[in-house]
Amino acid sequence: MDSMMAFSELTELTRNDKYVQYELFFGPNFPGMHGNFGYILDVAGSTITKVRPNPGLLHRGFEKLMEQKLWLQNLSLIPRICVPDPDPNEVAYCSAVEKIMGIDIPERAKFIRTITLELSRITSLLMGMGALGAMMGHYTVMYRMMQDRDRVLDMFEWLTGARVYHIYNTIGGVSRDLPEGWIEKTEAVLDELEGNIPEWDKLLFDNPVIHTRLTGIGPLTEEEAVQYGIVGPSLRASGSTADVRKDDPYAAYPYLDFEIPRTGGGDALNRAIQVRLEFAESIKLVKKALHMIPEGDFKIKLGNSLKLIVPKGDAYARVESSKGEYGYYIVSNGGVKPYRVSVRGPSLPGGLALCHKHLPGMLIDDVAIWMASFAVCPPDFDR
Amino acid sequence: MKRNEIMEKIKAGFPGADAEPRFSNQIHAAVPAAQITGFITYLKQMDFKHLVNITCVDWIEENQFEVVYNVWSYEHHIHITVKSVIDRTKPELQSISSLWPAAQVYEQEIHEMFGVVFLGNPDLGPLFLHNWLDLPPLRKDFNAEEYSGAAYGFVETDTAEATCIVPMEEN
Amino acid sequence: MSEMLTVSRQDIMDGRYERVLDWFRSRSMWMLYYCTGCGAIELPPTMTSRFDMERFGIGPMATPRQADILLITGYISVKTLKRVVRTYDQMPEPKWVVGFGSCPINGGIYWNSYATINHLEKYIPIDLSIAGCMPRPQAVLSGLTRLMEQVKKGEAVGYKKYKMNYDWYKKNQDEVLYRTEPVLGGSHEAE
Amino acid sequence: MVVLTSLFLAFSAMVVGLLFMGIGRKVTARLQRRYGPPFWQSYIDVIKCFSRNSISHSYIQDLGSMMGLAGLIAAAMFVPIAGWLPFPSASPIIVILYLMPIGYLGMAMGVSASGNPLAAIGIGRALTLMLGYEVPYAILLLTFIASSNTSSLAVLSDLQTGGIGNWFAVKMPIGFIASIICLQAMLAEKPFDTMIAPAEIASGPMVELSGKFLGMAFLQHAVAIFIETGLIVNMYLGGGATVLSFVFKQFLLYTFAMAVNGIYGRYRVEQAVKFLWIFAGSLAVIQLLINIF
Repeated sequence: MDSMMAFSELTELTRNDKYVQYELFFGPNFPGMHGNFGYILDVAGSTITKVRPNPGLLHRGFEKLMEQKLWLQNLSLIPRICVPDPDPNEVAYCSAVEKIMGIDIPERAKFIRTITLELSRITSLLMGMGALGAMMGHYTVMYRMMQDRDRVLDMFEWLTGARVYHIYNTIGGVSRDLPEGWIEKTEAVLDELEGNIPEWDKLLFDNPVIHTRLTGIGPLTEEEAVQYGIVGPSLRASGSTADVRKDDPYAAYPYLDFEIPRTGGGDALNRAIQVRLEFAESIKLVKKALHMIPEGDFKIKLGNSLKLIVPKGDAYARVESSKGEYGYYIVSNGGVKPYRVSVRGPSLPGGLALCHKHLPGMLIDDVAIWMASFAVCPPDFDR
Repeated sequence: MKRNEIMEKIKAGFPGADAEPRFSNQIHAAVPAAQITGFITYLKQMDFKHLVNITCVDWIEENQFEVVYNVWSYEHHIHITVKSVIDRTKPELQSISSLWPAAQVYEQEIHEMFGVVFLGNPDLGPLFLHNWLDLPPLRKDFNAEEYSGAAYGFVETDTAEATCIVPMEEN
Repeated sequence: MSEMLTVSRQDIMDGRYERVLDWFRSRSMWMLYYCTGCGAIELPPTMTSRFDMERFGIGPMATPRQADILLITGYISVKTLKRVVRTYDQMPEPKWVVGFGSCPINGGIYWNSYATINHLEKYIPIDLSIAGCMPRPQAVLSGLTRLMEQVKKGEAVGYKKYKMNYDWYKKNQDEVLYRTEPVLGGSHEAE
Repeated sequence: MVVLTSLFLAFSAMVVGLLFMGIGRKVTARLQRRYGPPFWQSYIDVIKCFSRNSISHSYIQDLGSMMGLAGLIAAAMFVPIAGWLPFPSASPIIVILYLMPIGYLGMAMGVSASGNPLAAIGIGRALTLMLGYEVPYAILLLTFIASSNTSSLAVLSDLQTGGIGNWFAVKMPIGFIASIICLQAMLAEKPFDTMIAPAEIASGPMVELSGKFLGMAFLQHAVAIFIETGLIVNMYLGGGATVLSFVFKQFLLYTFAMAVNGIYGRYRVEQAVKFLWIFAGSLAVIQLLINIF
């Protein structure tokens, strides 16, 4: 910060001097960047003075593509919006459509949805924690967490047939029933993941180097977080208790008893610890839900999927993903295709708005950590 | 506050706003374009502090753009969808970027994707697209399939042609 | 000994000793750490403990200057294409390109999107494509070992192709990247 | 003859350094629960690097690369290997510590020629970190001069012959710990790898290096490993009766460094310097005070 102080004392003329200040492209082709996204930084010394986000490198025009496809065909498209955490997309889309259609899905489907959502959250949080470690050069924790994540992906593969893009939740329920023996095996995998948590604590969350590194990066009060639209674990790390699973319950969350861990403080260390606590809580939640799955149908029969017509109307449905509130605003004009689908990704406020507040004055050392701690996931705002 | 109280407050503050309850915890409010900034500010004062997103719907048959603001209250756990209709031929609306920093980005995106001009937004430059010269892509009269074929080549090439896409000069 | 002395640098680069060096090149391929699209999600599992790419000497590298392979992990939007071409030009030869999934081949699921290109072959040469959306780690590994074999035999010559047909590639790149007229003739209101 | 032995020493320093690098990668891999590359992977990497086209930004880059390698090889000449030196000298530590920065300065010159700001930042960090570890190292050196009245590595390793009890690592354990911390920083392993930091400055000095320059950087690192571990072996671990035992002790030190490398994140550069000055520095001062009084 000393260099920043000295810099602010310079005259306006010197501050605009290109020999003092240079442009640095942080991303898209940069190991510290999450996904394909870039910041153009004006840097003096190693202190950032100005930031210009450069999104759109992952822009695929999803919202247009969805208008060109049938209601059910879109299910193959939506998980691709957020790659590390695909299931919230499916559930949010399906529940928005179900809201317009005014249908209620069977209890069993609700529970299975909850389980896929939470397992997806577990994979994504593992990836997020690992990425945070990797941003500080702690590759061991990242490598091992990826290994753990693969265990969950194997369970997904058994259940849905795919490792990453599951296309499992569908309008009116889930597309197939739980396979035999899946519950027991999943429990065993979750036990294993839970058994590894002390190791993560030792390696990452209690590591003095990591503590030194994370303390004080990107401080955010609760009020600021709400004002900027930060959601999910980053908001809760600032002291809030807001969680879509509690505030606007969906799927089987109303039936489940779970706690939302709470830390205060709101710097990168708190956010990391918040993620770690939520990870443990998610494992517990899935274990509970696995025992509570009721018997019954897993899907409502909706007839010919090519002729599925959603009545005229619009709805907004939100889901708590690993990064926070994921929302779909869907408009139907009573046709076989959606009239308009708008996606609210959780990373946009952090990646494109909050960066203007936090990055100036920060050292370039901390940009990657800042991004990892806010779990900025470019595909969900590029779409 | 319960949903009814919020609805009453909305009606008291903005008689022009047409508010109706939807689903279990949502409110739908149609507001004239001229009042949109005032209305959203009013909602924000009523603890609707979380801007979920801003989006736009192109009703080409009615020749209208419908700008949609979604706000959520962490206090009341109520979601309000605010809709404001503007003319499609002269799409202009007051910006709310002074209320939330993220609103600036949403508006910039809508400007790029629909061509709606937000008066008072400091930056409406290109955000996602590279060197875009055509119609704003999310408008209904923009044909993405045709564009993709014309700009990047059709996918349906016959196999003989597809295998020798590169004119390899033998040396 | 006398034979050794006649070996010029050019001989080493292109001539009969190339095969020996090709073995070394195939056993030590560094890939660029650039995730252009969603296929990148299967790279961490491939790199990390479960599948462990480093067994084959394949590892991530930070900058284009150091890298041998450019992985095109998934769809390419026009904005990304500019960066990809830039990156490819920056890489020193010999260099290889691996296309991940169906999107670089023919646009994949985004074939009718206005923002993504459909055939990557038109803009930079691809040495190897791995099918799938997205390819599993096993497929990635099998693809990369195939590339190793090709490199060992000296068959992966995409970079030579690029050099020879540079004008054609450049024309295609410029057509997409530096467009001066609207494609569909639609007017764009200048704001 | 002296020329040939010097060349042989330079060559074997590279070979040993690269072997250590390969084994270090294997150690890291095992910590990460994977199989890891074969231990000869580093040789393949270096040969491949030299087989590629290189992009030189100016002749300064060629010159800087050569100077970096030459400076380090010159420093390696003064490290006694099991009492053997390529040419007779007192092998003073001060000379080694003076020659080693030439390597870094050469590298600084070479990579700055590329004009990439990230390379400049990386070099800035490397030199700042050098400031961090040279201070405790100088104090440690003072300890030897105060207690043994010599700064010659050959004499120091001679003093330790005759069993583990005579090793300075046993006699002055606090200083040994300080030197291990400094070694971690000299090798630029975590938590002190700020100068390469891929996530922050995309491998710092190496950002614009391609082909042979990268190969040269690898060789520099290999020689640096040889010198830095060799210094500690001579200073604290009794040198070594034979070449094999000398290399084995180096290997142990390097493996330990790689194991530590595997379980920590990285400090920011000012945090690293602070850590080195406060912890390693105070340990070194304590050892100095113990030795004087």
